[in-house]
Order: sequence, then structure tokens, then C-alpha cells
Amino acid sequence: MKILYFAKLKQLIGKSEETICIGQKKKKVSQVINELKKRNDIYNFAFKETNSLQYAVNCEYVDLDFFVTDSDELAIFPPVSGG
Amino acid sequence: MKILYFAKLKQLIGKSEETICIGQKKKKVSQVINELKKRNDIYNFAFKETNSLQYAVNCEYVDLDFFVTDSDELAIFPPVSGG
Amino acid sequence: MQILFQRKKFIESDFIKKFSSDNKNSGAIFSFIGKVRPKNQNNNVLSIDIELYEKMAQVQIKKIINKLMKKHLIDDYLVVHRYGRVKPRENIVLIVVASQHRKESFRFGEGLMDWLKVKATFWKKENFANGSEWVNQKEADREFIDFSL
Amino acid sequence: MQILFQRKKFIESDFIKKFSSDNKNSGAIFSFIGKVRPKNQNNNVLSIDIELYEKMAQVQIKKIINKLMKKHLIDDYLVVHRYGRVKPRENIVLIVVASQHRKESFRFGEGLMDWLKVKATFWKKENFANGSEWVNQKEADREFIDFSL
Repeated sequence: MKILYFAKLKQLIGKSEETICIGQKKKKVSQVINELKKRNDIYNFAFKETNSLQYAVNCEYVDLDFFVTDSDELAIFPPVSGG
Repeated sequence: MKILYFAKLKQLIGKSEETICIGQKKKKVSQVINELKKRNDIYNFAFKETNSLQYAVNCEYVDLDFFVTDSDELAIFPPVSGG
Repeated sequence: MQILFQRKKFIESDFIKKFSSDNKNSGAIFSFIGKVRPKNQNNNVLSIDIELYEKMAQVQIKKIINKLMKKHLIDDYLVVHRYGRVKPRENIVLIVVASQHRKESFRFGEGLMDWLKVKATFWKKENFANGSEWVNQKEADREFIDFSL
Repeated sequence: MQILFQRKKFIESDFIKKFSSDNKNSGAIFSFIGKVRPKNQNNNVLSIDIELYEKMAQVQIKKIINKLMKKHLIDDYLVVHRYGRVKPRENIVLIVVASQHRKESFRFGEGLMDWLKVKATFWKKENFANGSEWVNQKEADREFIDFSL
């Protein structure tokens, strides 16, 4: 599954996208985040306030309970601030 | 006192302004109108629906009970329709 | 802070461009343009004539603006309103407002337009092929206003 | 009916002029321009960087527009939003709306701006002499919105 990071989150993680494999089963967004957090301190710090981040799957806003599969594009970012 | 007419009222009366003398006493706008109505059928017709007209003395909206004197400028017109 | 009543045609974008550059430190520029529609209920409008009681229109618009400025913090405004003969598709009225944040200029600009519709002493007459008709004030326009203010 | 995301500077009045002439039979043209303010709480803003998730911003703005078009009868709209580096006093966003009567374009334009602020995937970073700071979404901007819609 492709994961995109934007704005401050991209800056903290140090990349704008990466691809992970979540296998045949679908997973909740929150599970994906928890696995990323286990990687290292950087991820752990970047995701320490999951409620202040926003999540989108294939360009639609979703919450942490939404299920994703390897064919989805998950985007994670702070609340938008355009306009 | 100077009286100004606008829009449809001006068209009905056939002039844009006239000066009348109301003497030393002040009069209500409604009294002024009643006197004008007595002049002839044209005025009587033009002022037949006094409630659908608007009144201003010295550029401020007033109602029919407002008192005017000879030094005032009274404007009478249908509701405005600019913008 | 300008109120212009003019017979002459105007190009809205010239005013907006100058206004925006005059207010270069404002974060928000609102504008509204009112134009003559070429039809009224399927009748072709050939032209409209706008009558103006200028002295009173100035007094009334200034009163409205003073009232709105007490409620909404804005940086600048411009009002342009034509009178005399105006052709279909030409601009009748332009309101431009500058403020630091968008909501102030929205509320000011919309409020000014709402009040102008029921207080500013302009009258429109529509000219058709078979005659002319004075435009009535719209009921709806009176409903937008809180006259107790 | 156009949505443009562009790096390039733009002059609001060029777009407004063309839009108004393209919609020559509309009685009302609303526009809103959002510009970079040169100061944020007394700190001079040297520039801002706007990051964009373009695919999602397109999807979200179209969703908002579809929703608003069901509620408000309009003739046309234009949205221009910059991304990349933007200097103080330059335009960030332009919304222009044409309708027959003014209230429709006011409600559509203001609604579009309100939703854009909380749904469109743009992020601003302000650059100061002594560092940069990501701009937080304003609490107030979330309060304008009825998220149940």
C-alpha cells in the first residue's frame, strides 16, 4: 500500500511517500499507524498524536477505524490550511 | 417648503419638484399630502396609496406623522429599487 | 473609502485591480458586481433608466457604512453605482471591500448590498419594445434586513 | 466551471474581467481574493510555501461544489489556488461566482471558501527571518461548517 505524507508530517518523517505491504488481510488505518510507530523513534514521534492528524484513503477523508488494503493509497497529514 | 418627487410619482405628477408654503405652524407629512390631494385628480390619484410611498425629510426617512416646516425639504417616492 | 455615483459605464476589473493594489496589506478582498440582465420574465430589456436622488443616497449609504463599520473591522471599501441609461449586460453596481480576514469583508459587503437595496435612493425603470415599467422593490430584499439596527 | 491550481502568480482582475464577460447574462458576479499578509503577529513574513496534494484537492473541491450547486442556483464558478512559494501581498486564492440574483452567488462563494479551508488539501508554511512555521488550521474555520451536510 502506498502511503503519502504531507506538510509537517512529511518533514518529521523525512519523506513524502513510501510503500508498505500489509498482506492479504485488510487492516484498520489505526493498525497501520501502530506498525509504523514500532519502526523507530522518528515514526513514533511523528504519530504520537494520531487524533490531531487527518487520514484519507483514495482521496476521501476516513477515520482511524477505516479498513485499507494493499491496493489503496493512504494519505496522512495535519489539518489543511489553504485558502 | 420644497417637495421633491421621484420615479413613478414624478411621472404621475408630471414634475420633479415644487415649493409650497405651509405657514408658520409645523404640519405633519400626512397633512401636507392631504392638502396636495385636494388640488386635483392628478394629485389625488398619485397619492391614493400613501402607505406604499416613502417619505424623507432632509434626506432622512420619516413616517407620515413626522412634523415639517417651510425650511424642510420633503421627498416623496416609491420604495427604492437600486443595486 | 469612496462612494461614486456616475453616469459613465465602468469596467469592474479596473476598479478591483486598483483597489486591491491600494490595499496591498489586506488579506481579503471581497467584491460584488450587479449587472443589467437582458431579460425580465422572457421580455427583452432594451435598456434601463436609473433615477437618483443623489444627496439622500450619499447620506443613506454613509449611514449604512458607519453602522456596518462598527460591527465589522474592515480596511477599506469602494461603492460605485451608475445612474441614467444603462444597457443590458453593463454593470450597475460594484462593491469592493478589503479586510484582514475574509468574514469581515463578506459580512460588510453583503450587508452593504442588502441595505443599499432598501435605503439608497435609486429607482430603476425597465424599457421594453412595447413600453416601460418601474421596477418594484423586492419583498425578499426587505426580509434580509434587521430594521431595528 | 474551472478549478485551477497553479504555481504562477496571477492578477485577479484579469480573471474577473474574463469571467464577467463570459457570463454576460448573469445579473450577479461575486468574487473573493485571499492574499498573503505581510505580517503575522508582528513578525514579518518573508514568503509562504504552499504544499498541495493535488489529486485529493481536486476531488474534495469538486465534492464541495456539487453539494453547493444542489443548494444554490448559480451560472458559473472559477477557483484559482496557488501552490509553491508565494510572496507577501500576492494572491493565494480567487473564487468567482456568477448567478442571476446576488444571494445565490454570495452563499455559493462563501460556502465554497468555508469548505475549502477545512477540506482542500493545501498546507501553508510561513517563512520568517529566524525560521519557518506551519500554519495551523483555525478553530474558527471549523465552526463555520455544518459537517453533517
